[in-house]
Amino acid sequence: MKSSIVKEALKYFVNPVTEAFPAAKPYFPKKYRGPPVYDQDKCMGCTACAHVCPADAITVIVKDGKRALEVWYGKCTFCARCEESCPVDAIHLMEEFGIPSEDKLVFKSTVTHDMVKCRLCGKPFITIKHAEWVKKNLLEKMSDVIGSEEIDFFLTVCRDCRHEIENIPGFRKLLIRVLIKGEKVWV
Amino acid sequence: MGLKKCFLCSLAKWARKKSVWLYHAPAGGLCNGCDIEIAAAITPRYDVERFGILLAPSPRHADVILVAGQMTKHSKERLLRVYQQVPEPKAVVAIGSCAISGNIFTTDNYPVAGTVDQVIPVDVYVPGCPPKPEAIILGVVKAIEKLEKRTAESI
Amino acid sequence: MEKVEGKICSIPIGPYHPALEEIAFYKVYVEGERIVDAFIKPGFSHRGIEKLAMQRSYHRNIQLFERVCGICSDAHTTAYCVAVENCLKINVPKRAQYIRVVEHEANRIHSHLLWFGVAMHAIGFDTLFMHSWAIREAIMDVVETLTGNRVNYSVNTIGGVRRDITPELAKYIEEKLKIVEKGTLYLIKTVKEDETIKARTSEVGILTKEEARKYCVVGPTARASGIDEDIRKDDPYINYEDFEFEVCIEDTCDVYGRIMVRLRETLESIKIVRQALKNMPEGRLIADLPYPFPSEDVGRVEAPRGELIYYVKSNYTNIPERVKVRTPTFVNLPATKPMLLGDKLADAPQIIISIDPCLTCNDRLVIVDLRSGCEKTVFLQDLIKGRVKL
Amino acid sequence: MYIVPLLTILAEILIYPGLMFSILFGGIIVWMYRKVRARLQGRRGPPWYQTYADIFKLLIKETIIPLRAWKAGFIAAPTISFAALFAAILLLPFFGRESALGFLGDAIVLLYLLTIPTFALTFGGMASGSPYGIVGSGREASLHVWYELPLWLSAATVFALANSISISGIVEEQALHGPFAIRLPLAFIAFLIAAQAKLAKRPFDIPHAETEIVAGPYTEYSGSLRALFELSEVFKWLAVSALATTLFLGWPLIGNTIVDALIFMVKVVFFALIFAFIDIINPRLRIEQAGWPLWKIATALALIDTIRVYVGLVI
Repeated sequence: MKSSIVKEALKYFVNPVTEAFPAAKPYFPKKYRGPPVYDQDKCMGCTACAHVCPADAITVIVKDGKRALEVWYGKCTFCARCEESCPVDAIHLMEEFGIPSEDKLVFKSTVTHDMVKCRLCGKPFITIKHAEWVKKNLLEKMSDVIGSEEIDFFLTVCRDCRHEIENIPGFRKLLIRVLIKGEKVWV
Repeated sequence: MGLKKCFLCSLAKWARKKSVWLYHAPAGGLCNGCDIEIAAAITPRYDVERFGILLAPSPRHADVILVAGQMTKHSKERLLRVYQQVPEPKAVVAIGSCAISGNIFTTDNYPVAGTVDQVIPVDVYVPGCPPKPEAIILGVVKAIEKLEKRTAESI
Repeated sequence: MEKVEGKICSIPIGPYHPALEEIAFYKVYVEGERIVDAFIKPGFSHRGIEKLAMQRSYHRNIQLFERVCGICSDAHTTAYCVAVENCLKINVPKRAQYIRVVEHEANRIHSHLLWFGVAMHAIGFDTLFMHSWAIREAIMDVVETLTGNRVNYSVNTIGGVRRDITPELAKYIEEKLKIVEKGTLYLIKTVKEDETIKARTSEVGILTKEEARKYCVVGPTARASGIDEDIRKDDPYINYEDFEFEVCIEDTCDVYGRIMVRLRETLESIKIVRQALKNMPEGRLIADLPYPFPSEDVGRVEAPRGELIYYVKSNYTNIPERVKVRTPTFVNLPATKPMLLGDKLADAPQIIISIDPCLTCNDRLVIVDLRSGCEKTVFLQDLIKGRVKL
Repeated sequence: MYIVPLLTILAEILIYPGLMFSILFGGIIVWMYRKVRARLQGRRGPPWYQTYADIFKLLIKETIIPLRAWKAGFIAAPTISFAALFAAILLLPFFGRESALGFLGDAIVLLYLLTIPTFALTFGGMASGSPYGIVGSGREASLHVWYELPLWLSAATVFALANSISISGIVEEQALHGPFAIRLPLAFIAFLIAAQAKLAKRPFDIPHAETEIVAGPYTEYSGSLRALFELSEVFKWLAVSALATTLFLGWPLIGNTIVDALIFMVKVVFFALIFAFIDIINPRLRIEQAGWPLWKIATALALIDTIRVYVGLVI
């Protein structure tokens, strides 16, 4: 009547399946989705991660001419979409669980970047590293259309000011050229 | 007298450390993810009973309340009542991102009544969506440390 | 306990009750120990997901719908992705579909074993509860290795999947499946030969075939009442037409039947995973995505609890105009009332559990019920207040 | 002159079979139950000091008395339960042959004392004013009706065969003519079933069925009152196992008090493990299903042996 459960229970009696947790390290698979951390060296502050984050766990703060990206595990869904979307692999999910704490604000990984100030209005709008990366990529992919000086101009003028410049015919032509050529590259 | 008091104090500290009963109170809007991980913590692979941790059925027996999930307007008062039913000394562990910050459900949506720590005082936060059972165990251990501190203060 | 009328008393079950994983409120009216009426009030975990979904882009919604329910998280994302793919006419690569099948069935195995443990806990059989959860850890390892998290898989994306199954991983899954299969066979054998489980569960919570049709129950609850319905067979999605499996039907119409249906389904799921791993085609993982255009469609999925329907309406933006969810618990929950009537109070928890109520699934929809004039709930007033503020 | 017997009695009450020993030994028994349960479920289980830690922690915790509860009854119930079981332990033959406060007819008193905790628990559940407590109390009372008859019948069979109603008489009779577990096998089985119900372990843990009525009568108890109930639980394990030993397995009696006491303890542990094992491999029965094994099977078995004894068929 109860033979199979008794047999199984006795089998478990001899070998319990409990892991020796505090002593032994818990099982983590190779691509475990733990808390995301930034790599200060690789990150260029493009905020792609903040755009895709489903829970808005990544916040972008611009203060004193510096841009700070901050991921708060307290709001994170551990979906690895930031890791996927990062163009330079600067954010990755640790193979580790979040350590419990008495303060909820300690679950953080922050990265700060110096920013370029707009040449016209003086407002910081892009990080230096991001600007360099964009320049490098543009030169690689469409150096025939656009010169390095022109790129420099674009990357030192903020979006609001650029809108105003677009009304100047010469620049507008250049912009159209870049956009037509760039369509395949950017999308 | 002093020695006896000290002995009893250390005994009390020891007992609080070695015997912790949990009460699992879901805070309204939850996805069950954290709840099944809490349940998994009592099952063979993790087995919290070896640390003296039990899942108590009634809040009256509990030392530590595990709160998981997003606080909704509907369940706010019920959770507060559960909290008041737990005898002192008690500690609250907020489990998962939802309990800490509202996670993906945000804190300004219409059925949501903020985070857990706006309603009851939370002692330990366990991040994760959901946290691994190991993290939950570590969180409870942290709560026990806090209880111990409180015991030391009260004596 | 309060007296209602004559000998009839009402006993509350919940909202915080050890038998219920999530919070819900059942008021059971009893005459002695016999239940004469029942009142079910869900809605504690309403989080306004559908409203949130209308403010987020298609891709960000995936993670949102995953958190509708943590137990059938894969079913929800699959249904949402299938709905969006149907809506926007995306052809998903076959390899992606097969990987989805593996995850979908792993999810079902984990959900059914979990449910079996909880059902055994409801009748006080803690040993089997522990054993079934010990077996479940094997499939949890598979899930964790496959997706990187134990509960929220986050692998489905619109047009495909985000993770690949390598040959080593396939071998690992095969190994773990052997453990799960052995364990499930043991559970079936134990349930069959144990007289006390039978005494406790058979002829309890009866839902006859006619009643089941009347209440439109879905999933294992319907199959335990002898209704042959399974979306995987009836309306194959994610390439289910390629797989051979049996639809498990029991005609006992009681809790025992529901246990057996779920356990047998676990074996069928193992079979499907093996087929998928064996016949895994080569190819891409994600299809090219078009720009959104106005359209609408539904995605139907056989979640572990039954038929799950997502309705998606799109427009020219990258935010869906409307997403509507019909979860299995929404149709199964009203059916607990005829099950409860005439049974003993001691059986109430296991009857409620026998439909595998996933109230977190359910509670997005309950707003309609609450709006129809339940004064007891603060909810409605808060809603109005919120609107006034806006 | 009188100080020596007084001190002896005091020592008996406070140290050996009394407070200190029974808490220590009972704690070990409860720990063994939990450990065996954990191991058979595939877990590792609690450390050996778990029961003491639990009880001590509950003792120093805040005690809440609910507004709805009847205060006097709420406090009296655990105290009565604890006191009755403590008295019962003093009557059990922890010296091998003799108990601490043995007298003629103490077996009857012992069985009565073991009945009191049930009433106390019922009373406490009713006094707590929670719906779960009231339902639990009702179940406790009806379960009491189910198991009391087979328990008393099998005990009466033992009394009749031993031709004695004193504990030491029963033990001596067994030491001379072999244990009653062999001479009265059916009554023995009946007693085991009834004792399982008395301990309120599976399949009869209906009064405090966790998933149905939270913790039954215990639901509203917290702090030191709950600790008293927990202590009663410990004593109950000890008393019921020791009762089974006394009534049915009093056989090897060497004569040396220390050796006899040790043998007695081993037997108590043996019975506790039997109860634990039955608890582990069974689900909970419904309250009306519990009547079937208790009234039909156990009572019938005990009755057969009673008749055998009265007819004189027992060797």
